[in-house]
Formats: sequence, C-alpha cells, structure tokens
Amino acid sequence: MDLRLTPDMESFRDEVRGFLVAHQDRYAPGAGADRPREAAMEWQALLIDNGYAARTIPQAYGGYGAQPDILKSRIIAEEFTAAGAPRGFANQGISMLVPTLLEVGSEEQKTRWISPTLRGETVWCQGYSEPGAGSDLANLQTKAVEDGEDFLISGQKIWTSTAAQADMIFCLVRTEPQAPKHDGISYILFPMTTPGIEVRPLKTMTGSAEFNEVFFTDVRVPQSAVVGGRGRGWFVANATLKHERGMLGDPNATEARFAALIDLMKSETVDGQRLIDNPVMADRLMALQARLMTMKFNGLRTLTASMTGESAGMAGMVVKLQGCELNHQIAALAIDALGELGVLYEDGPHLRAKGSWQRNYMFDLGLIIGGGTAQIQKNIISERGLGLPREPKLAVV
Amino acid sequence: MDLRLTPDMESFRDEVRGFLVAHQDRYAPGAGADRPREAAMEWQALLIDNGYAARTIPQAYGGYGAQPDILKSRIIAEEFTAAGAPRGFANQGISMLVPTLLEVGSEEQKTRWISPTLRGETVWCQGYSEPGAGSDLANLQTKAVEDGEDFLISGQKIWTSTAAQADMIFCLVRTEPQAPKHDGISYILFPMTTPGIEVRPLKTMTGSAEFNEVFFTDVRVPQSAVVGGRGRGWFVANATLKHERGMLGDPNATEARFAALIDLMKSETVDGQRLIDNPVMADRLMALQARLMTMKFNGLRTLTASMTGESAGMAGMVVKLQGCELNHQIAALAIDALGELGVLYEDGPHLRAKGSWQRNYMFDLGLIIGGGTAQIQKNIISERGLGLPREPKLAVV
Amino acid sequence: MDFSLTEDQRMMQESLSRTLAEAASLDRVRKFAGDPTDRGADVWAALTDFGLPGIVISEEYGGLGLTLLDAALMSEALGRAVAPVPFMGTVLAPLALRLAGSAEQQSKWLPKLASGEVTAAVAISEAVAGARDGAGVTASGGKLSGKALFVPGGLGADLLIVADTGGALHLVEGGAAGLTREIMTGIDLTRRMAELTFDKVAAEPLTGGKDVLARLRDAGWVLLAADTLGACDVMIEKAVAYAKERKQFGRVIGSFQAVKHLCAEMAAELEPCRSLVWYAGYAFDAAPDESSLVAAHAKAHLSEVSRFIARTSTEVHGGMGITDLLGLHFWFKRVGLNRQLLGGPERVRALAAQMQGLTA
Amino acid sequence: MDFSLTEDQRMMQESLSRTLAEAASLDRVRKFAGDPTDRGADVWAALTDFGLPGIVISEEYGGLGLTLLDAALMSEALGRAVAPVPFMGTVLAPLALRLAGSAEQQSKWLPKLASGEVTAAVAISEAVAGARDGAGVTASGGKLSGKALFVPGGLGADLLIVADTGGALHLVEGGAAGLTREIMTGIDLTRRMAELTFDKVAAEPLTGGKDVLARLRDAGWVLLAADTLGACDVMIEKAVAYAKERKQFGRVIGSFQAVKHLCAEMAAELEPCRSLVWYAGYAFDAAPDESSLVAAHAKAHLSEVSRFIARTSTEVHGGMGITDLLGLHFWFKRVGLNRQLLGGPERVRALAAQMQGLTA
Repeated sequence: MDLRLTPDMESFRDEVRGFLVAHQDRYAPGAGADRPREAAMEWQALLIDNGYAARTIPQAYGGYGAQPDILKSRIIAEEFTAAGAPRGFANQGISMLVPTLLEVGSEEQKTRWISPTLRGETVWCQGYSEPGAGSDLANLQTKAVEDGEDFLISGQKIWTSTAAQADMIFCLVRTEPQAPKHDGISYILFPMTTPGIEVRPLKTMTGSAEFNEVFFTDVRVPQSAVVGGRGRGWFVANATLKHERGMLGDPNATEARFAALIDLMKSETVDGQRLIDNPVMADRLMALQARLMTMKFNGLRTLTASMTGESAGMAGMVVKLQGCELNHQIAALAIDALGELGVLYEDGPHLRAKGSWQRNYMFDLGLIIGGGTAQIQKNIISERGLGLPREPKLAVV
Repeated sequence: MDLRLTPDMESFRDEVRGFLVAHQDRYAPGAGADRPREAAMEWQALLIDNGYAARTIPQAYGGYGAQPDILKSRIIAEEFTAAGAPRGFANQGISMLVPTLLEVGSEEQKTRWISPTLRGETVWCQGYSEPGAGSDLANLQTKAVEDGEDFLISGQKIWTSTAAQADMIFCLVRTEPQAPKHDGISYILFPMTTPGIEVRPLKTMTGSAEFNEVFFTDVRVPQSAVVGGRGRGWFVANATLKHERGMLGDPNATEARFAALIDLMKSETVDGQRLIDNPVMADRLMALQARLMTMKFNGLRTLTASMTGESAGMAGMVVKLQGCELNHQIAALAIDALGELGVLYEDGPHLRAKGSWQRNYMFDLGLIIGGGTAQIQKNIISERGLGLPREPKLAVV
Repeated sequence: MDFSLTEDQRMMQESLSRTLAEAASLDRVRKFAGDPTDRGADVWAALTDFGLPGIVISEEYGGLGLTLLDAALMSEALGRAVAPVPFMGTVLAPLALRLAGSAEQQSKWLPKLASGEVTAAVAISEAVAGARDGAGVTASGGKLSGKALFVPGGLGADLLIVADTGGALHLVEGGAAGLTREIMTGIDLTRRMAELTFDKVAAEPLTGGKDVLARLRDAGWVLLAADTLGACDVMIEKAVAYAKERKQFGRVIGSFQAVKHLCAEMAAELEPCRSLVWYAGYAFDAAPDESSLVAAHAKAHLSEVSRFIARTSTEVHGGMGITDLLGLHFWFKRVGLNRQLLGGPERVRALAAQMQGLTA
Repeated sequence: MDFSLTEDQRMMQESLSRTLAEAASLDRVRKFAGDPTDRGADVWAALTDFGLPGIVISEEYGGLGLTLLDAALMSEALGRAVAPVPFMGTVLAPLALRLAGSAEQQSKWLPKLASGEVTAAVAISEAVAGARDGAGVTASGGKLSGKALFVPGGLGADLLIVADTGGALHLVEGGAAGLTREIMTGIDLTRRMAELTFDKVAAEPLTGGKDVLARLRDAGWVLLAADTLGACDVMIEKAVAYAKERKQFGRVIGSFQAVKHLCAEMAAELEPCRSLVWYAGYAFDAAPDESSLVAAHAKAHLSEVSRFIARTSTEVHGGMGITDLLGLHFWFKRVGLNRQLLGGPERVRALAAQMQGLTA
C-alpha cells in the first residue's frame, strides 16, 4: 500500500498539466454520442497527436501507439477532469468497435475503419438488442439471408443510440438459422445509408429520445463486411461487451456529483434552515459519502490489479452494480432534500441544475435495470464470482 | 367503514371486563409451550367454562360450544390484553392438533384427545420438519413400516419445540414408500414415552434450547393412531399449517412492543439527551409506527372479511411476511438507540428489559427465515396471490 | 365493527374509473401532458357530469355531501388513471369554506364549486412543507403580498385559498388585481402547478387559524396518499401482466424466482397500505383526534412504498419500463410528485413525532 | 501507486490465521464462550509467540514496529476466527503511550506490553460514544472517580488508559486502590467487557487532550471495521458453501435464483469494503489529514453492511442458521457488538459530518 507516485509519473502529470494550460483556447467538447463538430475533431486530433486520446492504438491505424500504462491513463483522466478539459471522444465506435476490430478484424477492416473512427469522421451505432432479445441476447432474430455475394438483412433492433446520426452500424444478425442459438450469429458492418433502413426515435421517461428503434427490410450488405468470421458473432460481441462494462462506474463523475450535492445542501434552505442542518438528510449524505469512498478505493484496488496484470476478481465484478446504484441514490437524496423544488423539471426561475437531478435519477435507474442488468449482474457474480451453479435446464413440456 | 360496536357487542365487552375484575386473584399464566402448572390449569378451566377459551369447540369435546364470532374473540383478546390477564393456553396441541382432529379425526380420536388437550392435561409436540425436509416438507424420510397391527417408526425430526415436556406427538411419517412423494405420508399420534424415542435439545443463537431434535428407532405405534386416513398425511398437515399461519402476526403484541420502545426512547439518555431527541432515531421510530398502523388496520380489514365470510385475499397472505419483519425492526431500533447498552445480554445492573430486545431481535429473525419462510411466503404470494407461474419442472439430467 | 367499503363506495369508485377510462384514457393523458395549453376541459366536463366537484360539498349547496373517505376513494381512482385533474383544490377549498368561511362566503362559492362552474386551488405549501426559494405570503391591512409556490391547479382556478406565513387563511378571487400566475412544470406532466405572486392583492380573511390549516393539510395528505395508492396498484398490475407475457430464455420472465419475488415484495408492501389509507380517510370525519397522525403516516408511508414500487415495477419491465411507449413513467412520476407535495416523508415524519408530543 | 497489500502483509495475515486455526478453533471459542472463568490464557500465549502484542510497538521497546494497517489486517484475521482476544487495548494502549506518554511511562510499559507480559485496556467509550446510565469519570487532584462502561478486555488488564469527561487521558495501574471491575456480558461471548468503578483512584496524566483521544478513537474504529470485515467474509463463505451443499426440491439451494441473488448481493456489498478498510488503516499513518473521516466511514459503513450480511447469511442457511450447532451466530454476534462499540453508525455518521465542517 503506497499511494505515492514515482518521480516519472509526477513528471508525466506535469507534462499533461502543461499541455492543458498551453492549449486552453482549443478546448472543444465532443457531443457525446452525437456527430462531433469541426472544432471537436481538431481537438481530438491534437489529443491523439499528444497521446491523450487513442493512446494505445497502433500508429498504423491512426492512434498514438503507446504501450498500455493504466497509471498514465488515470493521470490523464484526473488532470483533464481537474482542468475541466474535454476528454477524447468516448462514443461506441471508439469504445466498442475499435477494440473488436483490433482483436478480430481483418487487416483491411482495421485499415479502413479505425482511423476515421478515432478522428470522429466515421460515427457508429450498435445493433445488438432486439425486442425479443434483451437479457437473452442469443435469442436474436434479425436474419441475414445469402443472396449471391451479399446478405439481405431483415429484422428489428432496439436501444440503438446515435442511430440517426451514425454513418455506420456494427450489428449482430443471424446468418445460420439452423445452427445452435449461439453459433448462428455474425457480426457485420454496414452504412446506415443503405436502402431499407428506417430509424425511429425511442423516447424514454426522461423526455428525450436517447435511443432508437431501427428496422431493416432486405438491406443488402456484402458478405465481406462480416468481422471475426461468419457464425462467430456471439463470441465477437461478448468480447465487445466486456469493453462496454469497463466504461461504466467512473468514480470521478460520481465524486463530482456528490460534491454538487454537498454544495446544494449547504446553500439551499427551507424555512431559513440549511438543508444540511436537517440531521436525517445529513445522515443519508454521510452514508452515501461512505459508499463513494468505498467505490473510489475499490477503483484504486482494481487499477492496481490491472497494472500488475492480476484479475481484479470480485472487486471488478461488483463495480457496475454498485456504481450505478450510488449515482441513482445521490440523485434521490438531492430530490428529497430539495422537497417540492426537487420535482421541477422544465425551465423556470426555480429549477435547479437544469433539472439534472431528476434526469439523472431516471437515467441511472435505466442503467441499473435496462435489459434486466441488475438481475444479470447478480447472476454473473453468483456464478462466476462465487461458483454457484447455473440455472438448471428446464424439462421440455 | 364503521368501527363502532353494536350495543350487543358493547355489553359483551362489559361482561368480559366484569369477569376479569371479579377473578383477578385467580390469574395464572400458562407456561407458553411448557407443561402448565395446576393454578394455570384451573384458570384455563375457568376460562373454558365462561367461554373465554376453547370458545367454539363443541361441548361434547370439552369446549364452550359457542358459534364462531370473530368480533367477540377480538373483544376477548383486547380486554385480556388491557387487563394484563393471562389468555387461554395457546400451545401447538390447541392451535394445531385440535382443529385438525375436529376436521378429520375419528369420533374416538376426538373424544379421547380434545378435552384433555384443551385443559392442559395432555401436552403435545409437533413432528413435521426433518433435517432434509424443511421448506421441502414433502421430502420427509421418517419411515413407518408395517408390523402386524402396528407401525415401526424410524427416523429423525427437528425443530420440535416442547418435545421434552410433551406427553404426545402428532407426527408425519412415510407409510407408503412406493407412492408419489405427497401420497405416501400419514399423520399419526403417539406417546412420547414410547420406547425408542430420544429427545436432544437444540440450542439456538438466543442461547436457549427453544427446539429439539427427536430420534425414532423402531418406535411401535398402532396403525389405528393414524388421523385422517393412511397416506393422507400431507393434506391433513397442510390444513394444520393453515392454522399455524393464523397464529403469527398478532398486532396486539407488536403494539405492546412498540409502546415499550417509545418508553425506552423517552426515558433513556445519552450524554443527557433523550434518545428520542435524536432526529435520526425519531425518524426510524415514526417509520415503524406507520408500519404498525398499517398492520393494525390490515388486521381489522381481514377481520371484517372473516366476519362476512369473504376471503381476505392478498391482505391475509402478506401478514406473516410483514408482521415478523416489523417485530424484528422494532427490536433493531431499540438496540441501535441503546447503543453499547443495547448489546448487553446477561443479568447485571445495566441490562435493559432482561435482554428481551436482543432476544426478540434474534428470535424474530428465526421466524422470518426459519425453513426459508420468507422465500416460501414470497412464492405463495406470487403464485396464489398474483397468479405468476410455478417454478418450471427441471430436465432430468 | 365494519372495516370495509360500502357497496355504494365500491360502485362509485368503479363508476369513476369507468368514466375516466373514457374521458381520460392514456392517449388523452398523453395529449394533455404534451400540450401546455390543453386545460383538459373535456375531462373536467365529464367529471362534472359525474358530480366530482361537489363530492364533499353539502347537499344544501348542491353537492354530494360525502366524506373525506369517499373523496380519497375518488383520488385513488384518479391516481389509477393518472388523470389530468387538479383534485386537491376541489376537496380542500370547500373544506376551508366549511370550516372557516362565513355564511356569506359559503353561499357565494359552494354552489358554484359544486356545479363545477368555478374551480378552486389551495396555496398552503409554504405553511405546511416549509418555505423555499424566498416564497411566503404576508397579510397586511387586508392585502396579501409575496409568493406562493407549488399550487396544484393554481393556474386557472377562479378561487384561491391562501395561507400566510402566520398560518392564517385568506380567500382570493382569481381575477384580483395584483395577482400574477406562472406555470411550474415538474416531472409529472399530468398535474401542473402554479407560482402565485401577490402584489398587495385584496383578500377576505377566513376565520380560524392553524387548526383549520392543519385540517386542510391532513385532508391533503390523505388525498395524496390515496392517489399514490391507486398509482401503485397499476404499477404492480402492469409488472405482473408483463411478467406473465414477456419471454426470455424460453420462459416467461414471471417464472423466474427473482422476478416472482420482486412482484411478491411489491404486493406485500402495498396491500396493507390500502387499510391505512381507508382508515386515514375515515378518521378525518369519524375520529378527528387520531386524524392528523394517521394522515401523516399515510402520506409518509405511501411515499416510501411508492418509491420502492415505482423502481421495482420498472425493473420488472426491464428496458421497456423506461420507454415513453409503454407509459409506465406517467405513474412513476405521479408518485414522485405526490411524494414531495405538502412535504416529503422525512418532514412529515418529523411532524408526526411532534404532534404526539414525542419531540419538541 | 500501489493499492494492494505487500507480500509480507499477506503472509503475516495468513500466518496469524493459521495460528488461530490451531489456538482458537471454533471448539476452543465455544469453550471460552461457555465458561466465564476461562481467560483464554492459551490463546493469548500463542498470540504472544506470534508477536501480536507488540504489533504497533516500536522495535526499540521490543515490538514489531508495524503500522495501523498491519494491525487492521490482524484484526481482520481475529474477526474471521471470532477469536476470544481483547485486541483493542493491545493496539490502542501502546498508541496512547506513544502519542501522549512520557519517556518514563513508555520505557516502563511498552517492553512489558510488547512481550505480552502485561495486557492493557482502553476506557474511552463515554468520551467517544457518549455517556449512558450515569457513567463518566472525572479527574480531580490526580485521582479518578466515577464509572467507565464497555471496556473490552478491561476485566484482567494490568494497565488501563482512561478518558475523563473532559477528554483527557489517564494511566491507571490495574492494582490501584479504589478500582473495582465487574463483568459486562453482551451477546458476543468471545469478547467480555468490563465496568470499571473508580473511587478516588490514583492516576498518572497523559499529555495531549482531545487530539490524542481522537487518534485512539480513529484507530479503534479502523480495528472494529477490520474485525467486522473478517467476520463478514466468513459469513458469506459459509452461506455459499451451504448453498452448494444443501438440497431441497431435488436441487442444491444455490441453484435457486433467489438464493443466488442473496449471495451475490452480499458479495457486492462487502467486496468494495475491503478497500475502504485497507485505506483507513493506511491513512492513519500515511495520510493523517484524511484519517478521521475515512475511519469514521469505515466503522459506520461496515456496521451497516455487516447487519445486512449477518441477516442474509442466516437466511441462506434457513433454520440451520439460527442453531448453536452450526455456530454462525458467533459471527452474527461478533459484528453486532462491533456495530455498537465506540458508537453506532448513526452517531459515527453525525461525527463524520461535523469533522468536515458540514454541520455544527
């Protein structure tokens, strides 16, 4: 246990700080899942050139080409957060497709797609979930029927964010209808401009359409667009899902939210009394602070494990379940402490933080329960983490 | 909705009060599950003669012979509680065996057993659970092998309270080993003095042996001691279990405990501040009071349903799950409010309420989880109450 | 001793539910929610035909002369339907007039309220739930000044009952000079709230002080608890129905023990609440000594139970639970607003301890 | 940056666990729990051989000179074994002497403490957790009077560190005139407590006031949190093992989703706590500015998590969970005592808010 950094790392930190100060005027946030604007693409290019984005992607594919160094990545994250500087793009193309291509893509696929994806020139969406295939993803029904050199793809996807803005989709389709459930799926790439694709926005309880439904009718896609081998899509996608899991549970963001909650409770009053002077609310706040610390230190522990190449084991598995829940509970306390003010949601003189407490409260709940996430996460923890048996097979009735 | 009583009922209440005042000097508590002493048996006889115990049992079998009247039963319960008068015996013989005999016993069995059971002359214990048959009671293995006119019973029972004091046992044994699981069981009565019975006390976390293990080795019992027909034991016992469920979740007892908790929090101090003046503790207290009221009014609602012969439906099903939990939570708050004083358990100048908060905390947990009760109760609610499907059959592996 | 609803009460509740199924279908609610200019006049008209505006107004003034329990049963049905109806003022304003109005005030307003010709709203948030964001109304020389926030139905009401910072009640006509109203839009788009600004607005005093305010508060708590009860019922029904129909891994998800237990936990939490709400409604008229405490507990407890049910029902629905398509969120947000109106559960529990003399 | 235990730390913890497996088996613990005259001398002797008494005492006085993190790791092992050892005084008394003892006091006591020849206990409950039942010790003219309750290991200790009502610390010899001790028996029979009565008992002052008391409190909180962590680990292991073995309805119960999810929830709650306890131990020596807050959170959070785990593990065990036979209750009660010692979670959280200046 020694949380000090080596002089090397301290000087790397200085380097990052220096860069951020020097380029303050070029800060330009990416638009989250949306298409980035030009300034953002320039900022991204600058980050890649300096190794603050696409850090470990080989130069041949448009990355910076450094060796993985988790500590340096963390220092970058910390300094960018501290400076309020926009991080490199973190869209699904970069966080899910690129690692997949690097792992199982053909040389041509890597050369063609990785660089423009990193630079924000090509925007991707993900076509996994279907109305009948959520937690049971292997049950997907979107079919790809051979037609000469091509497939003709028909079916429906759901929970596809960015579908309206995306150039391309990475998509799971059933190419071998006769094969066992997990063996008949292929992972395939195609343009969202291909004829036969219809995108319908899917509005959620937050009032925004964070997702879409995507309908395919005889969408013609060359067979060569399959990644990782025909019929191997289930295994390719599972590798990708691992990357997605790593995306969630960022303690920095949770810490920032908690700090905002403290500010709120110190500055807002009811009948002239500060909210934090309500002992019941203060008690809840402290219980959440303990959870926040727990999550933060658990993050340092899993970071250390990654650095030494060990598996983080159970400490890693529980992050998602605990992290989303903590975010949700922070929002819940803010709403409760604000009382009637806490239910406001549209612009007006009394709205707090642009309604983000309520929005987070609902959105985080979606993350916790979307597609039975919490249930499935508990299955994973009990089976892989604790070695309890899988659900027994059912009798055929 | 009209909670007033009719003049008839008010005069019945006066009658009960009059009785209780007139006989104050004869109050003698039964010993719970243990053998009653003579004064208690006399008090019980007096109660039966006046219709305050064994009220609806026919006179032919030693009861008072009144028509069921739930409201009168409730008035009796309320007045006895208010006066601090000992209620009629409530042991397993009276609450479980007697109703069973009335329902399916032979005339001879009724005549022989009910009256001495009501009067405390015959004390019973229950032989249902086995080490391998807890929540899955139908899996019981204690076997009864035919030998002439008799059975020879061998096997083991567990969770048998009162086994050391009991004269008799009502017991489930497997008489038809070849029959389907639920069809091979018989419900049988025999003396605990029969050769081949060994009773071993089973101490629990409270430090007391509230239960026993009972071992049978070739215990000879006449076949005529079967109740309700050979092979029908599963169905006979399930009828009895229904009676047991009715025993739990008495709001009067919970109200008394809650009142004791309030007294505690008003009188005890830490650093000179009353416990109740700690807003976090007061908040928990109020949350429990809401649950207490909820349970109390739910009890009145199910009472009304019983009076009109309607099924209480879901309102009845949830009582056990909610009632035991509330008792447990009341004890938990008492312990927490008492702080370090709350962990004391043995006699001494600082022990509060003879350690009953800790004892109840542990004992009530046992009621909640004993034999997977909470889990099974949730299955019942979801299947019978909400119509969700039963657990599907497993494939034979 | 009869702890149950009368046949009349059941029938009237069912009848209102049928009326709402027609007049305030989910499609109609959706339209209302999406259009801030939609005042729901058609819904109000249907409810006026039903007699709802006069529910607690005595027959002499053209009302139905029913009790708060009856009003609570109506509130439950409105919650079930997530109906876009400002019901709080409909009950609380006539109560205020009955308890503290002069004969003249009563005969001027009650008949019009009973007929649905005018609507009323009650501005007591600051006095009950505490003043936030500089709100609060002071009375001086028969004029009101200041701000009152979170007034359900306050945007269009013709009659306003306003509590001042001392807890005294005032009657203000909707068209009074110096009164301005702004919409306050919360998560629950089925019930809009108003911010009222008073700039020396003429007001008539009502007699009675904090005791009358307490009665209004208690009645408000009961109505909110009942609305939440109705909404929770629907969230459980929807979860159970979805669990019976939705298949994953070759089985309906309602056959998975984890899902079954979630449903069972919801039902076990909610079912006993029904009796609490009934009793709280009953006690308001029949056992006034107990009324405040049981109303407080009904409000606070239903708030907690409904948060659990809103979350758990969403969880059973998986991703579909968070879509606008399914619309579960209308109920989710309905109970979210009910939780905070007239005080969140922590505040209400603190008041419950005070009113028993347990704390200062 | 290295957030992990060193190889030495892991080995030392495992080594202690092996020692305890032999010297403090469950049978041995059971015997101790059943016999109030059993002082556990053999267990203490084995731990003395191990070097435990000198864990935080510097090498110059014959100790191991290790940090509070190391002590916490030992505490975790003791909790795992539900070992009948009064460890709190073993760590806190040397700390008190180090922080506030004179050179003379240090050289008189530390070597004997390090060798295990004398044992020490710390009486700071009233000063940390608040005074109950008329307790509290006052100092006047070098003499102590009053009562100190809930002193773990206080029955037989040769050296007592006592906080007075002003928060100042005093050193009292076990044989001092006017000192009487009574056993206080709680649910956890593996660690007996004492009530100390002082009737003008001679005491030596220790230098330093509330700041030293706060350091002792922080260290105590960390040790209790670590003990709870170890006990929780065992409760989960036992539940998982039982779920893999116990059959009902023709399947091991660990294949029922409801049981699996209970186990997963326990693990998900506990696993991150490990890092919190490690950091709390580390910060005590390496980041004193953060130490009090993180110690408070470790103490309070582990108390809450352990209540959930104690209950849930019992639930997974079904009826067997409550029997003395299985012995799960030793861990159940261990964490029950840890929860309340040096302040229950509500009090500790209130202190956590104060020490950050969030509340007064």
